[in-house]
Amino acid sequence: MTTDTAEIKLTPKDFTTDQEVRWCPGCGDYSILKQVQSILPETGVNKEDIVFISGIGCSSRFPYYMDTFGMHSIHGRATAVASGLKIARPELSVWVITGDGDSLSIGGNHLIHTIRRNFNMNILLFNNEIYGLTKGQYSPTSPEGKVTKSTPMGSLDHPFNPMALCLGADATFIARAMDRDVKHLREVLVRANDHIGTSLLEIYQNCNVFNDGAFEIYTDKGSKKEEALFLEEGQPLVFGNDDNKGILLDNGTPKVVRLDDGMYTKEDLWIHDSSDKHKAYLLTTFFDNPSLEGHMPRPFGVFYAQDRFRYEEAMYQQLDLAVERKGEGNLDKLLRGENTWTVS
Amino acid sequence: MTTDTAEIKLTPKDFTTDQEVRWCPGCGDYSILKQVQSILPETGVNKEDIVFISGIGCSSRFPYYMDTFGMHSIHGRATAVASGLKIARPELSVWVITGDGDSLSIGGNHLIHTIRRNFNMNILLFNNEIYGLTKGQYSPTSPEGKVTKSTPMGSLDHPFNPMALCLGADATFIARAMDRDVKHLREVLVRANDHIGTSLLEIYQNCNVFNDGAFEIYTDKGSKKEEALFLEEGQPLVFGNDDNKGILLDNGTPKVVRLDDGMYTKEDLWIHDSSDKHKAYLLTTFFDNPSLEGHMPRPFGVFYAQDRFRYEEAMYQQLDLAVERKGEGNLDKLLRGENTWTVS
Amino acid sequence: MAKVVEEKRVVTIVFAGDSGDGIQLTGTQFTNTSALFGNDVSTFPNYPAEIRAPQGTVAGVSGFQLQFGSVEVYTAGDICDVLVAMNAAAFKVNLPRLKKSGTIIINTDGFNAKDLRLAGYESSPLEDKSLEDYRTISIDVTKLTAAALVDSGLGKKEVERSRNMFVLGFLYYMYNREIAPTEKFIKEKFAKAPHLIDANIKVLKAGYNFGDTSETFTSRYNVKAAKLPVGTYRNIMGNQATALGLVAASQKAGLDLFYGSYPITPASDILHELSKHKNFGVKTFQAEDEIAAVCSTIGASFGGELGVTASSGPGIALKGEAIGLAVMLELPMVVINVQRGGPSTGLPTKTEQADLMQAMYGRNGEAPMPVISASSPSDCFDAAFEACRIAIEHMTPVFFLSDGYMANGSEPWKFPTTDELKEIKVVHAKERKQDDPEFLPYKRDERLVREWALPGTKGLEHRIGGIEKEWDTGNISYNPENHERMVKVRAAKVARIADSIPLQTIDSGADSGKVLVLGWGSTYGVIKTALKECLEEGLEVSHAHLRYIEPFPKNLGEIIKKFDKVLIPEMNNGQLVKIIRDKFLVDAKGLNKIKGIPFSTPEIVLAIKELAHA
Amino acid sequence: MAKVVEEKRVVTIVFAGDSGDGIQLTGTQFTNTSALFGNDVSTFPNYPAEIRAPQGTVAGVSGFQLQFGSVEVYTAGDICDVLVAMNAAAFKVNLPRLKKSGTIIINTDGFNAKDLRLAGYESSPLEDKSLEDYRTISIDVTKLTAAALVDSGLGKKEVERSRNMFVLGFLYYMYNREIAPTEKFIKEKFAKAPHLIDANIKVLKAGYNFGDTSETFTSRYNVKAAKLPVGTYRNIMGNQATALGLVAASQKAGLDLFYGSYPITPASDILHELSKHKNFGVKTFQAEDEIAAVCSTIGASFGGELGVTASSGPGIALKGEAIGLAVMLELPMVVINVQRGGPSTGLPTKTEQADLMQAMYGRNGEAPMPVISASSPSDCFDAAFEACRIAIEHMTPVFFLSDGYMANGSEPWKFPTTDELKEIKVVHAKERKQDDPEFLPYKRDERLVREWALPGTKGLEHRIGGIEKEWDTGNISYNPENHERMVKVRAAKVARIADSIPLQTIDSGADSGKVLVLGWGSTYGVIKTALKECLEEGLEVSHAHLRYIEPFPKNLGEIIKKFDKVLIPEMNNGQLVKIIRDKFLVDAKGLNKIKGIPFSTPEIVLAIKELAHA
Ligand SMILES: Cc1ncc(C[n+]2csc(CCOP(=O)(O)OP(=O)(O)O)c2C)c(N)n1
Ligand SMILES: Cc1ncc(C[n+]2csc(CCOP(=O)(O)OP(=O)(O)O)c2C)c(N)n1
Ligand code: SF4
Ligand code: SF4
Ligand SMILES: [Mg+2]
Ligand SMILES: [Mg+2]
Repeated sequence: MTTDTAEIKLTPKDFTTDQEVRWCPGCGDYSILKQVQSILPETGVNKEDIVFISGIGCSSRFPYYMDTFGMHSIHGRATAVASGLKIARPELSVWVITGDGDSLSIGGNHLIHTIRRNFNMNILLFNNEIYGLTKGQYSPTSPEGKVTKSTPMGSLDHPFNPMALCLGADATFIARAMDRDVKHLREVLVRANDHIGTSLLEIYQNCNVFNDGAFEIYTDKGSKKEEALFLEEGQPLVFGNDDNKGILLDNGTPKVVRLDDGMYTKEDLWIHDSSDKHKAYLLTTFFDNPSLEGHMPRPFGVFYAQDRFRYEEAMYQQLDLAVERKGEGNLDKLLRGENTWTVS
Repeated sequence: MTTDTAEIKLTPKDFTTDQEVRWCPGCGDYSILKQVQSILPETGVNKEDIVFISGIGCSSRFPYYMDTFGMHSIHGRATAVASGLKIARPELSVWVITGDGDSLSIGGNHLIHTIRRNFNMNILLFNNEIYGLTKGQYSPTSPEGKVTKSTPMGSLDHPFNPMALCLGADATFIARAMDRDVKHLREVLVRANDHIGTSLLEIYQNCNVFNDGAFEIYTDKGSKKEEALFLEEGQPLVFGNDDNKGILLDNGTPKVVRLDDGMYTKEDLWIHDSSDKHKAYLLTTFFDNPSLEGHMPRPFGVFYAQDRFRYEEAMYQQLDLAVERKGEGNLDKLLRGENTWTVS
Repeated sequence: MAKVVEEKRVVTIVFAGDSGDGIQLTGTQFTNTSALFGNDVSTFPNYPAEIRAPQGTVAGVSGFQLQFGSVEVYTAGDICDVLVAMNAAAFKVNLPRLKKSGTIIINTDGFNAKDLRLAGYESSPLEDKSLEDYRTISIDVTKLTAAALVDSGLGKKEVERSRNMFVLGFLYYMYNREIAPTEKFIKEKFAKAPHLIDANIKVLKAGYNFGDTSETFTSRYNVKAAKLPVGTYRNIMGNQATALGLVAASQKAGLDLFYGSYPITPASDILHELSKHKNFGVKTFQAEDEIAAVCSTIGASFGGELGVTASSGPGIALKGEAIGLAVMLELPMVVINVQRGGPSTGLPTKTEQADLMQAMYGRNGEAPMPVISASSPSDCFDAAFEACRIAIEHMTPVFFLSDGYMANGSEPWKFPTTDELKEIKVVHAKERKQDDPEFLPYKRDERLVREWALPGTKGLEHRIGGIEKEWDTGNISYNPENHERMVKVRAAKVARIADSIPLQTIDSGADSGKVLVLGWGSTYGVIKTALKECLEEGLEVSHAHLRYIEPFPKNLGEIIKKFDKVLIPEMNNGQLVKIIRDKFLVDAKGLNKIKGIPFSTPEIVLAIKELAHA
Repeated sequence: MAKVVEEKRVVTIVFAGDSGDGIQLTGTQFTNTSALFGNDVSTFPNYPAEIRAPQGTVAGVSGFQLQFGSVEVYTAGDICDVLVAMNAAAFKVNLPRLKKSGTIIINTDGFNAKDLRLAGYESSPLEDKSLEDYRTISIDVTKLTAAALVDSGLGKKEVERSRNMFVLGFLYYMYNREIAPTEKFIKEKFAKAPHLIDANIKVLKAGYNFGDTSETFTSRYNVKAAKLPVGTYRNIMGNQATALGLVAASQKAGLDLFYGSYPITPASDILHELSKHKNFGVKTFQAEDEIAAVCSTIGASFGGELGVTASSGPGIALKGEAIGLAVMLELPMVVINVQRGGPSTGLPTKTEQADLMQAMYGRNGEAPMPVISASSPSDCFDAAFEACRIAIEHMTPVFFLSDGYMANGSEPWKFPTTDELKEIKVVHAKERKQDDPEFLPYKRDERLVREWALPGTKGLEHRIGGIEKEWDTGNISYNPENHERMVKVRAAKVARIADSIPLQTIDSGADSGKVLVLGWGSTYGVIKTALKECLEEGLEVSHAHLRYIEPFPKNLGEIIKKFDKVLIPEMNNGQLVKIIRDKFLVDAKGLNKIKGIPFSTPEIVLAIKELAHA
């Protein structure tokens, strides 16, 4: 790791490679790429100390477009590769780029294990509710009944709720953002990066070729205010056109109330507190099918953030302790062992 | 499937094979085997319609001791094998036997996917918080700091909370039991079997060779009443010596109260309702290290049970619908296709 | 304008454009129409790995090559007669394929400054002297399409999307083809968007009429119907043929088909095709990964269905452990590998034959299983069917090898009727009554095959698993002698399949001679074509093509011995050649091409001559 | 009672009892003591797959065979001189290993009615005439142990657990051994339970004294120290030697060792051993499965550590896809396969050599990598070290093959000093300044090796991945010529390793002759022993043993050509033999044993003779 810190200030351009970006025109991946390139200079980390690891999928091409160290590994295994890298080189800034298929289908196991071990890395899960690269099969986040190439009569799978799954795996940081709200995306990216531990950021990403409009309801001006709930630390849960709705906890149960009929004011509402796991759980349950009457709005922002020991830090503590106890390893002593005899 | 129902009543003995049981003397697996053999006759299912599928591990030897159909598959994959079997033969009674390593380490992904798809099968997860068969390495349920063969200085992994993980994967039935309370185990086994959908039953199982006493606090007469909380449908959450403690919900937050100092009575307590997912979530959070001051008791029984469509049923509905729409498949028509020409 | 009509025996056209230009569809339509007309056809789609690779660039070029003729054709052609180039990049990539004096049909709108820059041209190649060697037909397709749709009310994007129909119409005119089949296709495709039906047909006709009226060229071509063997034909792609082969096998065996798979290029289309045939009782299960795909398939096989799982190289690697389990369980299962360029992720959309050794040996321990290979798109049907037959009748997992070339390529197929298909005999262990002798799950018949004992059958309760099994009983056994006996019997069981498969035949050439060209897989067509040329020149060369790689047909050794030399062309770095050398101790030579694209005829011819004269 | 002391050159003892009887410990102690005394030793532990298989049954028998001598011994012995049988089942299983007139030491308490029934005896074999051929020493070990501990206050269970010490003491007397090393061991083992120290030592001494005082036998035996090459020795087990080899390589290379693994028999002990050496900077990561194990290792290698992953066959199958990635990435990594009986779960606690083809070909596409094999417990050190050296110096994943026999077996090891170990040269790409030429991650040196470019190094930012890479730049490339070039260069890089490895030598016998016995892996000792016998008889036979299987030493072909016949003994159904036949077109013959147990000397001798006289 370069220690020389008197760096020239980097710009997003410094993170751009000479490789042509090969996503379909209009793909949501572009916007995410841009935001990541734009926040990195602000992190103050040197280019050479940043590594992007991805699996396979449209989204997983990402590292090729980042002028940092990078590995486009194999399908589903980015988190496992990143885990080893983080153990080897805890000082590096490690980012995992993965898709809903990559991380939740084939890579589901590595994801939940990485999360429980809480390596200090950022996982950006590009959720487009479809397999993009293989041309449009349903994914574990596709809704029930989804008609895709592999499910002409509709998908039979009850989908994962990624926030709930990760919380169930004892995540220390879970958050959601979307490709089309770039300001919010930037903010959440910065928070994910600031979190020490595994940050799991799900980003709703439009695949305009195979699943166009999957998240339109949250990104479209006409419906966004009613359907998307933006979580702000210490602020009440407010949403709706003209911020006319809020959510309060009625004896522990979330309830949507109106703020414009004089019954309730913002003071009555649930105040967002990302350190409260129980509230985070409740937020993960806001996952109804938006076509259902009386459904909850979908939350965006940081659901939960908790400080817990990182696997790699604990490992280095053990390594130090071992040296403290036994002294630096002496190879000759090790080879010789305890019981020898001599033939002369 | 045999349709002949005028069966002679089966007994536990009918489910015993001629294979010698090869667990260590004193292993908790014996007790579980016995209870399973004892409840099966009551299910009324014919022997030949029952299939036990396991992975690899001490626990996974189970099928060899059951005189039903069985497969001792490969490590971590029992749920995947069972999924295919269930699709092929939905009428069979399918049981998956798995260990904490088998299902939560190598098999974690198949477990959570099986759970979300909600195949109608029973998964018995023998949790001994250790790898038994490979002679004593830590598992994903071993507590932090656990000294094992592979972690002489203590494990660095933050363990899974299996109930929380499975709930996060949208399980429709989660429950916990233990090898040493056979009456309770029987009851929960029966409920797991009665549930239509994937029943996930975690069974605390003592590995007296590599992890003796891991659950002693819950099974030992001296501590059981204080440490184990038995969930009974429609009943208040009561525990403690002389049932002198209870748990109530204080504005949504669980709180332990005394019942013997006149402050609270049973009427004030949280009434167990396994159809309430939110309460089930709270129960999964009762997972503190029992050596901590003020920790919650560990719940046993059925945390949660919900009715949701089963993958295999939905598939057969589609198959029927396809026939309804297109008629029974006609191979000649299929081979001929739409556009043909003739050379003569 | 009236045009002269020239007769042609065979024509090779390559359609090329941007990935978004609908090239694959255009090519497929031309192919189907030609096939329906009675030509023999053979195709080679060649597209980038990206969904929409960067527009206008060389990397984004999508190509579809097609050979059609009034004689039998076995490859998509080596050198093209006609190049259709929708833009500068497509032109650049494909010009090398065009024969001198060939025809280039150019969409001039794809050669503006930006297109040229993206394609890496300094100046326009259209103004280049190098074009003098070719006949160039320049058309501003974009403008003409827009003109045809001026009243359609369609947006610019939609208009641009139908440009391919203009080109197609133009070529239909040029090659004297009917547009009716494509009209029908358009009507079905856009059934839910009638305005697009009208628009596309309008453009198709505009293209056709443009050919008729424009002065750009003077002759039309006629390629007569081919004298294929008498019968009724359809056009078929390899993956589709594979899917139909599986359905056919399940129907002939009277079993439901269970297809457990995880999407991967180029195997996914089998999943897509099968998922349409639920009315045949076909159950497709898109699993969470390849391991779950194969394991669920094993579960379904245990349950009594025809279990099939498919993937491509990397996914097959993941299945290795479970395939080993299937070997132990001795349950029927077909594992399909639609091979693509490797190693690792490799070249996902390109073809290769480099997973043969993986099929043979990619498992721990001694885990022999039959390996079957198809040799052309339509042959995928027969090979897939045969793989199923062997799996079921011999109670074993079977590898079926296809590859990207034949999977995506197409050709006319003289499809069989149900009655013409081989029977597949399913033997289920019978219910046991109280006093019947004990059921022995690993008791074998004279072919060393055990019985398939289905859950739900009274008295057959038994346990199987991956630990070594005791002879007959199937119980766990650590006995040393038993292990050796079981290892040997599993090998012998596979070896004995040789008793029930046809002897190897010579495809062309004499029974003995100087050079035997021994091939497998999708090199069939090109080897056959090369042989024709060599035989016409009087070379003493023959061609044998393997369907059965494990076990080999019993007479393969004899055949090989009758030739001085053996040449083994493979799209890999030499794999079958290793097996042949080991088995028969002959100094077989490999001819290896590892470029993600098929051999050309001259490459094979040259190698044959070199070896013949060495 | 004074006993006659007889001299013996070599003795083979098999300790056998129930899995709970502490047999492995007893055997290990006797081995270590004998080794410390100066004997050459070789061991073969053989235990059931179950943790505690059913007590008293044949399936539950645990055995530990040991050959020790005043001459060099290369195997654990074929036929035993002494059988120690703690119960009837152990007696039953092991009697066939005992030579006629051999000695049986019997714990009579293990032959009661229940024991006999569990072992499947109708009547006690002790009263059988068949025992007349042997010398039987019957001892009621249980009773005598209990008597020794009568005042210890220990419970019945604890008393029974120390019975093995009685037997050990007895044998120490019989073979004239010191009990001091075991006393020391007991003190360390029970450091936290002092009452057990006393008890165990008491019983050990009781056993020794019982030998001295009892009338049960009349002669003691003396096995002098062996004339091993001059030097300092320790006793070592294969897995332990492997672990030390890895640590040594990491130290010599100046890199931290990263060991990513998932437990599996018989590889887990490497993980256990390595996890003790954290003070060497060794990072052991018990991953969630084998795929995460290998992928985390790739991540660590990318980060600049010496990445090693290990498993046994089924786990290796799961790693195949990721190993292919490592081939593409051209990063150093060592993949260890401690082979066990296959296929599938197979015989987890038994030995086999059936994963060679998997190591060679168990990946999709053309994915060549070096394959290195060890040949004995102590040789695991050198082979593991060499595997690391090749991985690092040639920037490639390397397969290192061990097996259950050598992994659990032990022998004296003349361990090296740090200085005696080869250097391992690590070449890291250098930091790039502004005006330095662009960094090309896939630029190669004359050995075709690329540079290792570590994250954190300024100016080296680059991307690698599993899709085919462009020559030099490492960018994604779908170019056909480039692909072929890259496939060939990856193969050539591995082939060129032959330039840096030693030539093949003949281990025993002349440089040419009638029969070459070509071996690999743990068959080394038994082949060497067989050769000795054959050479003494004047047979024209030689033995060469392969460390390098891919690539072969450059002179292997020449060596082979100098012999009329080649015999390849393998504990599989014929794998190396395939490669040799393919490469050299010689009619090499396989000698195959697939029983989960090693060859015996007579088996090899017989095959040599048959081939020599064929
Ligand atoms: C082992 C393996 N299996 C399957 C594939 C094929 N494959 C590539 S990407 C992908 C899924 C892509 O979906 P997702 O992860 O959601 O990414 P997206 O393309 O939508 O960004 C699949 C199935 C592969 N490359 N490797
Ligand atoms: C692919 C593979 N990896 C590893 C193993 C070795 N192995 C067998 S069982 C087991 C873990 C056993 O632990 P658990 O599932 O908790 O079962 P238990 O023995 O404790 O009942 C392992 C790692 C294997 N058989 N196959
Ligand atoms: S297929 Fe979808 S996800 Fe992939 S690049 Fe195109 S728009 Fe983006
Ligand atoms: S090792 Fe543990 S889990 Fe395995 S059989 Fe023995 S006691 Fe039971
Ligand atoms: Mg996706
Ligand atoms: Mg366990």
